[in-house]
Amino acid sequence: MEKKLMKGCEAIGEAAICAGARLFFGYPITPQNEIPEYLSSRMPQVGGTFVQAESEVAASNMLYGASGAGKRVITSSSSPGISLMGEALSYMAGAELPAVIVSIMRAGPGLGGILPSQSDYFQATKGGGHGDYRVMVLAPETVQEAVDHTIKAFDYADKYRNPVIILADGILGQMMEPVTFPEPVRPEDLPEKPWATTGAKGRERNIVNSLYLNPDVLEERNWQLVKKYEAMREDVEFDTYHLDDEVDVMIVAYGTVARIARTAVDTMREQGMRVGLFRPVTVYPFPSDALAEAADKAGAVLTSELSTGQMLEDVKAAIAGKRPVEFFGRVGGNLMAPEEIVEQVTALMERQGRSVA
Amino acid sequence: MEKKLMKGCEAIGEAAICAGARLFFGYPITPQNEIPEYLSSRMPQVGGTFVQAESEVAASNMLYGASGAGKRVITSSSSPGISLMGEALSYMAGAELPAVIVSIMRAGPGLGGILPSQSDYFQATKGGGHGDYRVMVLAPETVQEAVDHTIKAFDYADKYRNPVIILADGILGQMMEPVTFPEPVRPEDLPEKPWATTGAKGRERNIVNSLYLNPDVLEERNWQLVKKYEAMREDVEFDTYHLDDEVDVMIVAYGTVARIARTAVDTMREQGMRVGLFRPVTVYPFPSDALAEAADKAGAVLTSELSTGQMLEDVKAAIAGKRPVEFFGRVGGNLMAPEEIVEQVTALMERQGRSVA
Amino acid sequence: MQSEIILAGFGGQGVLLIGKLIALAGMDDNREVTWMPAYGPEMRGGTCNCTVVVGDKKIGSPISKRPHHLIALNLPSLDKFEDEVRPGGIIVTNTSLINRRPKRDDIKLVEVPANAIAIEAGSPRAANMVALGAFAAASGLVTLEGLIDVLDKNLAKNPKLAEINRVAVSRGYELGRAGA
Amino acid sequence: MQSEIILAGFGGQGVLLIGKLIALAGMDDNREVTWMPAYGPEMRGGTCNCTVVVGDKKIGSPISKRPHHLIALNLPSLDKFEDEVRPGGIIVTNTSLINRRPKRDDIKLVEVPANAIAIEAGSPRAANMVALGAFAAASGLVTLEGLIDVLDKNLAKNPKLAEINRVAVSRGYELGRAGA
Repeated sequence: MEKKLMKGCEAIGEAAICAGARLFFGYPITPQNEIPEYLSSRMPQVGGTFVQAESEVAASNMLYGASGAGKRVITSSSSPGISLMGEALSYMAGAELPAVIVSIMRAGPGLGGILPSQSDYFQATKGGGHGDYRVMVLAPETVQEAVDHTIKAFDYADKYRNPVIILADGILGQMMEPVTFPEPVRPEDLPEKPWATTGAKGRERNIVNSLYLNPDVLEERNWQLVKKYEAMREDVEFDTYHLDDEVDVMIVAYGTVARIARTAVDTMREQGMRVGLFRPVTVYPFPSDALAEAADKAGAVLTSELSTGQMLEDVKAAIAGKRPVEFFGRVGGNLMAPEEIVEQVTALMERQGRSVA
Repeated sequence: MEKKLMKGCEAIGEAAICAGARLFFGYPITPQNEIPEYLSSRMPQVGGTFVQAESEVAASNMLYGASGAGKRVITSSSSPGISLMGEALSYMAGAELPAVIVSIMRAGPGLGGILPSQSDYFQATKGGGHGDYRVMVLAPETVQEAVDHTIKAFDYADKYRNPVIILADGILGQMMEPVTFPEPVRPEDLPEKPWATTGAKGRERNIVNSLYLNPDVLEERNWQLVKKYEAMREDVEFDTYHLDDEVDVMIVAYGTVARIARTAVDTMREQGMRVGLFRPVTVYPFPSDALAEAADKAGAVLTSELSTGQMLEDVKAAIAGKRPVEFFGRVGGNLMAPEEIVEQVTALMERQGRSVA
Repeated sequence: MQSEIILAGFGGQGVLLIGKLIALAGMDDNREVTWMPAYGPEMRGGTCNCTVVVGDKKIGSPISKRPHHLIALNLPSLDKFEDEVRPGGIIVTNTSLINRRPKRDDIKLVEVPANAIAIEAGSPRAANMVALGAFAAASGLVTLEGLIDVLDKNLAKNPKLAEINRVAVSRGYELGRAGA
Repeated sequence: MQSEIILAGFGGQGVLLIGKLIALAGMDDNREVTWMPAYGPEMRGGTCNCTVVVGDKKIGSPISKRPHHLIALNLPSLDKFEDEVRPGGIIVTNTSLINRRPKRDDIKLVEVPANAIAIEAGSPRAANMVALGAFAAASGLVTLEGLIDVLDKNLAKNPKLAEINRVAVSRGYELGRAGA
């Protein structure tokens, strides 16, 4: 397979094609415009359709409609735009429709800024929309992973009949790295979706809906959805770095921050410090069990994010008071340097009364 | 003060008038239509304005505009409608604009049903919109409290320059109970808002915005907002019932479920069971410290909600593994009967090896 | 002591109103009260009901799966709620529209030909008031004076209707007392 | 061993392109590479920069506050990044547009009149290629052949431009080797 040097955004676009998606609906917003830009020229080349909708609300409802018709569909946006998709996301989850949503986070709240951020973690993992729904959330840290996750996202979306979010930031979107793509799937070779509204010729009509006025029926559906969300645990993913043996501090970070933390770990390991990294790859389902297990071998935990402390809540929940969990965040579009993480870990070790080698 | 028998929705509407709000923007959705219905006739009587917007997106942005002009403003909606307000909520938090949003939860996800629910707890407390913002969330359980909370919500919104959500369900909205109202505030007697865009005659112009392209400036603002959210803890509210002495099981519930749980506690107390109730009144800020303290005197904790387990995460976080925390939820629009809570508590006590008197 | 009452009939029979009158009379009596209408899918098909709770301490659930009492203005209401009434409770049935007796023998039955009496009182629409009066007498939960007082306040602008309702609720009260 | 290089100039000078060529040559050499453009407010005011990282193991941060090397095509770029370069690193300056020497004396300085040489090579727009060649020679991070190879691949459709760039990068390479 040929290696290409590609921008994250464009690689995500190509990966969607590769996964057999032929429909993109979206509305422009920095810093993810390279995705619609790429697909606006690429979709027609493969017989697909690119629609710039009149708003993110419209784009997300087009997603609902096209998904209901059984097609692999994708949209992408950034923070304010994703907020406008909250209602449709809940509707898709309620109607059990597969769809892929690429959320390239920028600094908030409000208009905020256009620089990288991870402050839409709550929105993605706890549900920006209403109701008891969850979406699977994949958080790639490299362009290759962005490609792999996008392809997987379509598979997971179909497997679970549920929206899947790719959660990344402007760094991953703008960065170029070498990538390879698997053999593309032809849309016509994808498994059939017997539930889709494809024109009810010769069969019972299918209904795609999320309205259940009978509370007993809706309650039953709600608990079925919970079972589905729990089943997603079988696809939980995480990554560890220097966590085979006991460590004094375990850093927990995802996406871009995990990369920075890895550099910091290298620096500290060179200095003889016992430090490792736990990286959630799926942030919903969150790798709570694996994290709790890893924490058993750590003196303390440092959660580092580009937010004021969102994943932190899931980390604390997983560790359930068994280890001290501290936090280091940079926000507003600023990134932490590896050196800052080294400083934080050193300070934490000193507070814990551990000697810094 | 004269006692009136009023529906929750209408009482909330009257309370808004009482607090000096003269602007309502909204879009109809069951089961909260009695709020706009009431205010559509009541607002003109007090020289106010009622606008039925073309959508919830529009209504929430009208809220932003009118709040920026320094007025006390209110909207109300139910689950799908609140989802459509996520972007504007984040913008208001980012621009530090006060506003009151009444969220009368219905069963979800998607269209779901119109019956009572508490499944938008995450959306309200973790932020349905993007970015590191928080809104204060008050969860009344009686019509009188709905009145008091609505009035307080305007005060908190102004105090913190932040949106405040009244989080309730169709039971509270539809139920009638006796209420009294305090002396109404005249809008012209409210403290001035020196930051508002009221026409810059004879002063520097004010700017209401959430855009900060310089990451250092935005980061500084983000941390200032965090301080503000932390300061909200001084207004944290909760309620306890039969928790003065040690209990075998402490129930945690809010809103309508807290009422049902109180009936269950009465039943169990009559049977000699050592059971009490902890009711968060503000669900953001969440009364974590008080709850943790109360848990110290409890054998186990049962969280009960009309959701598949949302407040549960905050309860677990507060208790941090020190006590077993179990869950009992009903969803889809169904309520639990007090007898079901009794059953759940009894089973929990047996699992904990405590004798049921 | 807390009393939970379900009031049920078809839409237009005025069960929500008589529920509200009980709540108002209870409120005037300085008791705790809640009034909760069924809404949502239950409202469909023309049936209509509400739950009123009257008590001496803060009321928990405003709805009840085990009400103490039932006022059933039509047959589907009796069919739906009969089994839920607690033993010893009162069931008021409107015999003008209900052609069977409750199967329960552990309740106190108050049968009133509410529509017939309402017509005598001056309006067929006052059947709900007859049932209300009968329930008040049989339960002692609210007084006739209390009910007439809230009726007068609520219908101050329509003295003619107030008079019809006064007569209807009083006739119902007599029947309820006699049946007790 | 990992090298972090900041390439900076004003918009239109082609720093993003020469960054990409280093990354491509590194990739062809089976090394780990990242290319990261500055975006957002940094892009304003006509300055433009990117960070390229080339290494032998998985690359952490794709941006660097302590780059090993700097290629500065104009004065504001030198002003902005000079202090960040690690001791012992290379700073390539375009003396056609930069009228001062770096203040640092703990770095390896490679001065090239990039614009002048580019004009000689056939196009004033090839100044970036001259700087690229000089950097390659001074750092040894990528080979001249590797660069020419990726240039040819990238400009296969425009052989004339490819030729100009080949000349420019080669002239830069000679200068960089001489300066080393």
